Amino acid sequence: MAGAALPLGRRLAGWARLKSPWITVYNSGACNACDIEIIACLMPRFDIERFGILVKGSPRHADIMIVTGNVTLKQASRLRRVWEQMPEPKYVIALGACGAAGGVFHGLYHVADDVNRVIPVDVYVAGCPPRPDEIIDAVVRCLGLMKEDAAHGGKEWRQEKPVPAPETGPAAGRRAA
Amino acid sequence: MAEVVIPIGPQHPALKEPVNFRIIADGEKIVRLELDLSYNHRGIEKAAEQRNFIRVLPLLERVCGICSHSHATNFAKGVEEIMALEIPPRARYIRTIIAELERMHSHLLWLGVAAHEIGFNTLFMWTWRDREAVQDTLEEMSGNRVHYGMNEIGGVRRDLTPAQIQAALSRLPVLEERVRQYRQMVESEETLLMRFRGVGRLSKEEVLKYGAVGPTARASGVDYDVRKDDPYLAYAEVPFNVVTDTSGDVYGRTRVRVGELGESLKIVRYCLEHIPEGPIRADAPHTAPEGETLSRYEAPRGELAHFIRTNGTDKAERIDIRTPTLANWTSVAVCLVNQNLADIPVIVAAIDPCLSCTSRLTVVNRNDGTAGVITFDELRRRRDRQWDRQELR
Amino acid sequence: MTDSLFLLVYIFLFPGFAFLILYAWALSFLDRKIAARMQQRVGPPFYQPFADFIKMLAKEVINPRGVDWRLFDAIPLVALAAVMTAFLYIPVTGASPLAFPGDLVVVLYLLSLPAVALFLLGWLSRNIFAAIGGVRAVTMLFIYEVPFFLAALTPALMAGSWSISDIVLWQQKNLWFVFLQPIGFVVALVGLQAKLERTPFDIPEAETEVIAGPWTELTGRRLALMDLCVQVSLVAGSALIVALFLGGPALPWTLSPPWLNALAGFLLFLIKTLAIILILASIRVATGRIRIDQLNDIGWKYLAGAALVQVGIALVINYLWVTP
Amino acid sequence: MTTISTITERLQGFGTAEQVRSNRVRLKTTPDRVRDAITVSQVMLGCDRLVTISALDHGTTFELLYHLIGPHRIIISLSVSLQRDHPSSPTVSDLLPPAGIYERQIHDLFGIMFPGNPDLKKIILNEDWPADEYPLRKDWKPRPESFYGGIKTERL
Repeated sequence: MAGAALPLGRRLAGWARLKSPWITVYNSGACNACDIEIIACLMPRFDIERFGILVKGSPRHADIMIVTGNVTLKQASRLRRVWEQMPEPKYVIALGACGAAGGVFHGLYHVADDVNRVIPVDVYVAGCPPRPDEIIDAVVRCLGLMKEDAAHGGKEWRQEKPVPAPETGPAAGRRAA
Repeated sequence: MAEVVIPIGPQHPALKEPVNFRIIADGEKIVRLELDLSYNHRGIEKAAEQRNFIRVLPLLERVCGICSHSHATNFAKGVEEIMALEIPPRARYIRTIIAELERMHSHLLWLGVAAHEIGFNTLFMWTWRDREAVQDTLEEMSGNRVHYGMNEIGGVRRDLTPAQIQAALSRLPVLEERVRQYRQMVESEETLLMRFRGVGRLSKEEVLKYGAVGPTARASGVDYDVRKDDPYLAYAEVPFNVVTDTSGDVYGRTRVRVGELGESLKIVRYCLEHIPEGPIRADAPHTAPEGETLSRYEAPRGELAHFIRTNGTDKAERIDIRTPTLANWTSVAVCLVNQNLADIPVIVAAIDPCLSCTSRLTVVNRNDGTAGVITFDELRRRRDRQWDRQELR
Repeated sequence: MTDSLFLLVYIFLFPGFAFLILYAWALSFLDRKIAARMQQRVGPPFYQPFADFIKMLAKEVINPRGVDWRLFDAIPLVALAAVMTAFLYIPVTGASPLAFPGDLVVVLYLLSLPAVALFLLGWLSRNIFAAIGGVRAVTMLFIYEVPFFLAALTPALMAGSWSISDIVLWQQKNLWFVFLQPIGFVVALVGLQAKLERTPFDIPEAETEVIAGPWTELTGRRLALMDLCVQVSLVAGSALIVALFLGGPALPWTLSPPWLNALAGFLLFLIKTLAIILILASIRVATGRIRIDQLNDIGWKYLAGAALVQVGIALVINYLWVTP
Repeated sequence: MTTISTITERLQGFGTAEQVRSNRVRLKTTPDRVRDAITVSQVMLGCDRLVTISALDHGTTFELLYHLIGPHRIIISLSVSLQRDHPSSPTVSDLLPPAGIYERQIHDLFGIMFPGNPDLKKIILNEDWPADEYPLRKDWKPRPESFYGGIKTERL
């Protein structure tokens, strides 16, 4: 295990990261179902706080962003920007069939289908919508990724090619300026 | 005094779904409000014209995750009406049971979210705990927690076994007890009353003028309820009351919803006990004759209207969806004016906005507070980046 | 020599900074756990506040555009330092060695610094939500500070001293102030809840209204320090109330070896602060958030009124019973 | 007492009215008479509430349907046919405030003008959605060289 060679500070930080993943939810045009299932995770039955997971309103405080649903064209640039506001190290979970490929909305004129077109996705979750236990499982898998990344010293080892920023239109360009 | 423009959304903790308000506030008072709901526009209506009825049903179910059964049932009901197809009584009862369970889960969800909006997380947790019991029942009956997939043209896809009916009936007493508790809690909890009473008041005349629907309208004493007005499914045979309130504020809307929880429980119990035997689906043709219908349905949030025009093929010529939230936005813009900044989440939540429903199509609406007349100003270039924006003027 | 060594140990190890931070984490864990149990949830594991703190320290620090990053770095530190200093004057095992006549005023002043720090952070963030949250924080400060000060004033009036350690000594000789001044105790508890910005007074950081208020733009170590500051305030505030109203760590009789006396006092301190936390957590769980104008009403009409009545009663008791 | 037959009778003056369902009357009228028909429905027939405005594309014409309902729970559907080139119909948002919302969305998706509506700006679609493209028209296809919503995807 490469972790043993790391200095104590890094190991401590790695441990803390696994024990306190804070998530923020971004609805990029979903039908709500994924969102209510995420909220259902907070409930007494599932209670994700026992894993140290908190849902935070500000992306500045979050470690993991859960993107629910297909990305509508209007949300694409906003999603990218909110993602850029998150501090490193950050991870993205795309929820549901829509997050993976657009689901039933695949091919509609106002939908960009895959979340990965806009921001790099670390974990996909299947289901329409995924059950709360599957969402928790996805966060745990994401924690596994974090652990491996910490051992490799970064996320680059599992990325074949970096995800390019989406080509933005004239209006989006104006806004950014 | 300087007015501050506060952009809320598209991503904001008070909103579980994307929407953008620009609140123009003077101190903590709201002067004006501008709305943009287009973030969820996916183009479902266009897609619904290009897919056949069988494929449209799951698509419409995913218009909204909370009232999925409403959209699918309403569409199936409309197409069946055009086809002049009578669905078997058992199918009607099963649809009614699912519909009322959906109303219960939606109202419990709303109660929790409204409590969360005022920071009352304990009530939030408790209602959602009880919502799980409803979800379990739905899951047992349909196999899914959220998108039930129960409907097809001509009936339902799954039958209820006696064991399922027994299991559902055994869960009802606990829920009835809890609903009684919630009613007590809503009427006596001090901070809840402080935040809900007198907030976002709409008079009966305003409700009629601005066309609010559902619990928002019923809280002001307007007893529009499609289940009674134009009975569909099994509602003509089931005894139930339309719950109304006279206060017209958020507190009234809360009481109406809690009251409807009790009525829904009664309906579910009646339907489970009186469900007729027989087949669960009728043979439906693949194509519908030329025709049109305005299919209406009382969704948890209010009256849902589908205008369906068919042209003799297996696809619809046009499906126009008018969701309850869209009808309610006009009244929200009215009752937000002159309210406190801190009350925005409560008032907006009080209509139970379902934005993914609404913004298949998008609306910006703005209100001139003093005159009380809706005027549409120029839509300025939106500033969407909420995080580092502050505008004084 | 031994004296300065003792002081160093007192300030940095026990019951100073090291103990304070550990106890702050423990209390904030308990707070969350109690709330979770009341909401029928399991709640976080015991190391949660510590893990959160370490994780936030290790996160990237983002400087929002146009923000003075030096100030942004300094303010959380100042707020944390103020609260930690305040704790040093509060008796934990026995009278504080740093005590001086009038340290109550210093403690009260230092404890109100975090609210000012939050206001500055919100104002500097160049973010509309942070600015609104900051303004709300400072508005609230004006509302709850008066009743809180008045409530803290009454024990001092009766004990005839502005030193917290003296107040504790007075209670050791006579009677706990919670029995003499129940109204003041309640006002102080409510004031503390508002000071710590917990429900129903979490108006500046109301998630559904202003995202995270002044906290919105904080990242990495700034967030960690500010979070720690609030947790330490929780300890310092409840310790202050314990000292003022519940007799602090003082025992009614003196045990023979001094260390045993100190240990017993320390245990008493732990038990009493835990009781305060239990009350505060229950208030947090059982209420919703009120609006700032409603807080204004409550604060000035009822809290300040009750505190004034308490001061009056204290003066009468003083005249009839204490002075002669 | 307003019954379905009195409504049908009363509306005959504005075009051909017929009862299409037990609780629905359908009136075929023209754009210049639609405001009068709505006023009559509101004032004399008690239909003070707008359910929705539906728009349809028939290829050569557009059709607008105003669905009104009142305390008697009878729906009046006023159907208006519009020419495809320069489709326009006078606004009813001053008579029925909720109509403002529906008119705006129909304007965005079908390109139908509502003269008199004080603000018919682009609202449903993104700010950079190309002008003169109305996605719900039957003949609309996305053009690959256009930007839709600030993003260009290879599919479009």
